[in-house]
Amino acid sequence: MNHLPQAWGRPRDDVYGAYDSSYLQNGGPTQHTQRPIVTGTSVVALKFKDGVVIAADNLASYGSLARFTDVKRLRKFAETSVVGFGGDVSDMQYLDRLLNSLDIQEAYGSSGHTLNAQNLHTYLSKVLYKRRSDFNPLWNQLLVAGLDGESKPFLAAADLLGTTFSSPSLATGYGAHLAQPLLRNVAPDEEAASKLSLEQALEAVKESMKVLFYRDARSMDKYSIAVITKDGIDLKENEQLEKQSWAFADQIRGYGTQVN
Amino acid sequence: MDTLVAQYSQPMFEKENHGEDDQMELYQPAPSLSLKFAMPPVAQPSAWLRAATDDHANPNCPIKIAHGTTTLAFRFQGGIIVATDSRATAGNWIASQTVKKVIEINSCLLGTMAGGAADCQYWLAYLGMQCRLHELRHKRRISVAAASKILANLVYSYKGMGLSMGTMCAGVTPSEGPALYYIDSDGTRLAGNLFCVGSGQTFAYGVLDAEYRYDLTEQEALELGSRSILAATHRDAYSGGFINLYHVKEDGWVKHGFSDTNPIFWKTKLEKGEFSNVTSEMV
Amino acid sequence: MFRNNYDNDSVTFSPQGRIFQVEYASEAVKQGSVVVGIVSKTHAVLVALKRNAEELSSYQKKIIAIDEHLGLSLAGLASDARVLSNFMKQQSLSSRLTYGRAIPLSRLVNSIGDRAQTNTQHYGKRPYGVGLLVAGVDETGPHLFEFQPSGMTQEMVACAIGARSQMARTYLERNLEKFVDCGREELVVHGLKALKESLAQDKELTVENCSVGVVGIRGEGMKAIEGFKLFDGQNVKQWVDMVAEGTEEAAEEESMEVDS
Amino acid sequence: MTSIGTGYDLSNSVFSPDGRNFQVEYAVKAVENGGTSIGIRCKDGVVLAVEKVISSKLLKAGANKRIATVDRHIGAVSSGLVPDGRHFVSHARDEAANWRSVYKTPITVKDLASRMGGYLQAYTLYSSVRPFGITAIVGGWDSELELPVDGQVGSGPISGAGGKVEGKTYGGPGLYMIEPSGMYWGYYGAATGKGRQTAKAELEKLDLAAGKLSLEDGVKEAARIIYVAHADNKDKEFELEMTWISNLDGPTKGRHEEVPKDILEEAERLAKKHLEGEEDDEETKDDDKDKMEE
Amino acid sequence: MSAMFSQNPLMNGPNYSFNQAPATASGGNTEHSFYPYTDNGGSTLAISGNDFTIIAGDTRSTSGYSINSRYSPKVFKIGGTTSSQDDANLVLSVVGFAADGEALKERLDAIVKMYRYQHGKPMSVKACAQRLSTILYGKRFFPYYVTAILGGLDEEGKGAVYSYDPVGSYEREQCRAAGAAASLIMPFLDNQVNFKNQYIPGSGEGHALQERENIPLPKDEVEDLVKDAFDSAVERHIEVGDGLQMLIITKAGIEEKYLPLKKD
Repeated sequence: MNHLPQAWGRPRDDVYGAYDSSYLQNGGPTQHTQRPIVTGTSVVALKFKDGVVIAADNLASYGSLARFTDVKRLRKFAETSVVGFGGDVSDMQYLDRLLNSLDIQEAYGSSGHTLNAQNLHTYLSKVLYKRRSDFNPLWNQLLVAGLDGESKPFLAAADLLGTTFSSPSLATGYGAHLAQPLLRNVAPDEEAASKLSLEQALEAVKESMKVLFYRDARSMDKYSIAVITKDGIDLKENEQLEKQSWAFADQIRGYGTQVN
Repeated sequence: MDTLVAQYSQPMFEKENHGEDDQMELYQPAPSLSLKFAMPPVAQPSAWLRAATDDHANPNCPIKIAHGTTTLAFRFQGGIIVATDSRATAGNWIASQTVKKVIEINSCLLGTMAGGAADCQYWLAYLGMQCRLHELRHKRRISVAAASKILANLVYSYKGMGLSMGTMCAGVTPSEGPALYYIDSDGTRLAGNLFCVGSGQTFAYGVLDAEYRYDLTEQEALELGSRSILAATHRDAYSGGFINLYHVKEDGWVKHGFSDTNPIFWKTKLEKGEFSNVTSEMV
Repeated sequence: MFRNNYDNDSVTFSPQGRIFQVEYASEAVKQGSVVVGIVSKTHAVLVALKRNAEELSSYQKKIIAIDEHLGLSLAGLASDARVLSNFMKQQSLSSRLTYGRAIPLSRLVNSIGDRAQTNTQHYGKRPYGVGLLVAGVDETGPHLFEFQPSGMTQEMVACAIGARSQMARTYLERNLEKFVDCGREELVVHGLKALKESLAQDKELTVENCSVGVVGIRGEGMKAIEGFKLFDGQNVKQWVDMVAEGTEEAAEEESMEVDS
Repeated sequence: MTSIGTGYDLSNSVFSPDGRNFQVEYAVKAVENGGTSIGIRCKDGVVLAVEKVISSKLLKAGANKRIATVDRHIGAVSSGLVPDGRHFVSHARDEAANWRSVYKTPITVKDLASRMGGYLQAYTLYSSVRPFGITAIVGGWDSELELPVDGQVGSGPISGAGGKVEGKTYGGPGLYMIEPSGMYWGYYGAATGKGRQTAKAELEKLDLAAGKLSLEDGVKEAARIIYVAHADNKDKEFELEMTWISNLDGPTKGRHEEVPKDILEEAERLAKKHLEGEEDDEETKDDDKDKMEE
Repeated sequence: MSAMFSQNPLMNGPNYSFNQAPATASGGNTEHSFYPYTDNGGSTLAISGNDFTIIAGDTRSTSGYSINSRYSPKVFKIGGTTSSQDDANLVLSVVGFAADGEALKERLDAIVKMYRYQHGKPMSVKACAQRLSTILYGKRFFPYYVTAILGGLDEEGKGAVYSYDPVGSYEREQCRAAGAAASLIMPFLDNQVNFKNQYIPGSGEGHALQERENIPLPKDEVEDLVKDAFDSAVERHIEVGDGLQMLIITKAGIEEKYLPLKKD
């Protein structure tokens, strides 16, 4: 301990070694296991009056390389919930197996499944938080979509640190910047979301996927989209973005050779 | 045999469950102050901890632990005077102006708090527990020497891990008379007549050394303790708030107020003519 | 008592394939004072007879609340029950922590059943000397389970265990059809009547020696449950008075009114 | 049982001079007192059935299931000490889950039987434990298609074999019975418990080895056999519990599920009818006999 | 000269005879690792009165400059027997890293529930305050990145507020603001709740001016103060806004109020 007044009570360099701020940095070289390698980009989701719409494209990138083009990042859980994964693909696969194992265990009981989307989200956030506390994070941002204990639409997010939050519309990665404003436009609050029809919600989500494809360099025009309602899950894994218009591209200045 | 089998056939989801420790914690009827601490799972926990919490080396560090202080204690013919300020700082932010830095371990033993506020509170509470156990086991009060040694040994075992604590144990026992010990988180334990501890220690020493005599009267001693803290709060930015004043006597300690420094400062200046570097004009 | 060679421990089968230690443990249940449980479409109740060691001592605790949605009553070694109830409390807390969900009753009961079974298959352990009735509600409605020292757990419509419980069981069997449509008050009265059947000659039901635990559902879903509540002392007076001798007929009518 | 009382039967893991492990034999006695369980391996699925003797009127009807799901595609039932059966199932589930976490694919019925056989055998090795007081029947359907590995995200190569051999078939029904000694065999039709002798006799009549019995008929046969086996024990009431696993095209899509209520009731109706018919037959037969004797 | 007073400790003087300026690590093998914290912004506030305690927090959750959610509560009831916590008697607010906050809340809640199960009575605020301190200190070397405030009514029925640093030092106070806008709200509270730097007009000249007597405020005034404090904080801090959640603890139980805040 330092006894000099201006640093009283603080650690001494000769005892503790020099102050090493690299522990605080996010950038810089990191350990091999502690950084995502093959990644998926945004997941977007929006609640509507009977359920939730969730979508993610089918791309897994290796840095700037569009490495795998048929990666399904929306995973079903027990025909009642869908988890959308952004971030590291291997960690996503691990979580998928974990959920598989949980699903089997749940089915043992005679009363059958009782884990709803809300329970699932709680469980996943606990897993993520435990892993971050072990400094062995599962490098994902995920959205859990489904219905809660009262059969109302449920949508919540969890990330590699275990942070959780819920909102009428959610988007991870670039989606948080590009898609979220569009979604908040149609559903600024829970009340507005509870009035949305399925068609409106689908349109808003598809529009968001399109905008993301325009501007997110790590995205793709082939995507998966799921609608979760009381009646079950309607998951389509091979959708194509429609009615794209690149007219705006003309107007873009300041990139590549077009300097002004 | 089952434990052996379990090692190989545990289902996957069970590996991601909460730690057993967390669950055990719920079982304890009266969870005592334990010596089990969660450690960051890195090779150099102390360096990691420092990166996250050392607000001196990095004012922008994320976690700011409450710090800072001036505390003092001295022996005189009538017992021991213990005085502290009451400010806690987290970085440059004054986290509190009302911290009670004198910790009443029991009716006859006081501890002071400088450095990490939580470290002091926790370990002095732990010491209090040990002292009580000592009393129950041996049917007499623990000596100040023994108490301070428990504390010193304890923090010494955590040396290098990032504790920050500078404390004084003051007490009067029949066997020792007035006894005063200084203990810090390096494991140092010293007996002495007077100590000042904390970021404002030099300023307090200045006043205390100049005026200290063993044969001070009780009134003089209290006044000196208070005046020394006042000097420190005046010159040390990390000290301030209130002056917390205690007098430890053979039959226990007596509290002599928790008084705002501001009126005391002006009283000292205006009535005694000290602090003449400060103007009292209110323009 | 007659001794044989096969009753020294719980890891030895008799030539008939019996395990005497486990059967002896079941005898310990019969040493405990009687407890009764009944379940209807909407409620599950536990009713227990408390004993005091001597005139001036306090009455033992026969019913323990475990969580919002369940409680148990015990007959036999109270300290063994304590171990099991702590374990159940921990399991139910852990389910709420991990999934944000009230633990399904059958799963909880099975977990103590499995624990008890282990004690009957390994040397150096002894079977639990206690029987439990576990009453609660979960997503599939109200339930009542019986737990036996052998690790056997069974779901019941009504049950009585403990000293002289055969009389209570006879009462329950006789009135079995009535229980399904009973309201909460009626169910408690039936429980007390069954309890009364098992009383020793010179004993009476009093507010001192009765405990009642009630749990039920108010409507659909887990949000609308009537949490497990324990009634003791003056709080059981209304019911004890109803089944008091001589007023039985009146009570019958009264209780009918309550429910209608 | 001449050696009873000579002391070699007091501890598990001890051989008697004539090479028997009495504790295991006594465990078999416990099995023989339990309700009858059977399993039938049909050409397109497996049926499991158990006779649940009702010990008390206070039991909730239809609750207290005795046939458990081990993994999505495997079920298990046992006769003997019920809590031991639960121990068996809980370990089987652990084994199945462990298999998945190692191989990322469902365990086959055969492998599960092998692992559980090993587990039960271990309980005959030590004096600190006792053998399982159950005989368990494990039945399931190993997927006939090559399943995606757990956690697989893509759909594999769009064209070409991609490492898959054209025309190769996989999987099929599996039925195994595991005894307290740890010994296990594969069966076409398995029976254990109190009524095993009768049930075995009935099973043998079905010519299961020919592989012609359909799952739907299997359900009816299973119900009938349980009813017939119970006939020796008529004074006690019982409840029939049945589950089945079909192939991927069948009614359960390769999963272990309870037999739907309507099918179960129909099978029970037929079983009862058969039983009444049989009684009539017997009576007439008796009459015949009498006549012949005359 | 300005270096003498700069906030940069590297240049912070005066220097002593041997070099004390903290050196920054350079070269050699340094371990880089995953950074387990983030700051989710927001602010909380607690004020105790004679027979009530109010704990409030905004409901915005942020990461960096983006808003995660506009309704993410920071104030929680603790230790009730039901899942809705209807019969709780304690309130905890946490601000900082939300996942740590959530973990802390659940841990405390489980412990308080277990206490009730084992002792058959609810935990007192005082006991809970001490227990919370030891929970936080248990993570002394890997701290919870949260500032917690615990509120309830003490044995005499008076409002009690306990405030904590991330590793568990705590203190009972009249009022406390924590989180992103603590530095905006706390001075306001010092003045409006503790009447700091308020003097009685005409009570004397210069230094003889009498301080305004410190009297506990009534509930409705405190509610207004809380609202004003947050309205002001929202104006000047980007991480605060969207909604104000207020839990008011009185003898009758805990009342929850939700008021909108500006959403820009």
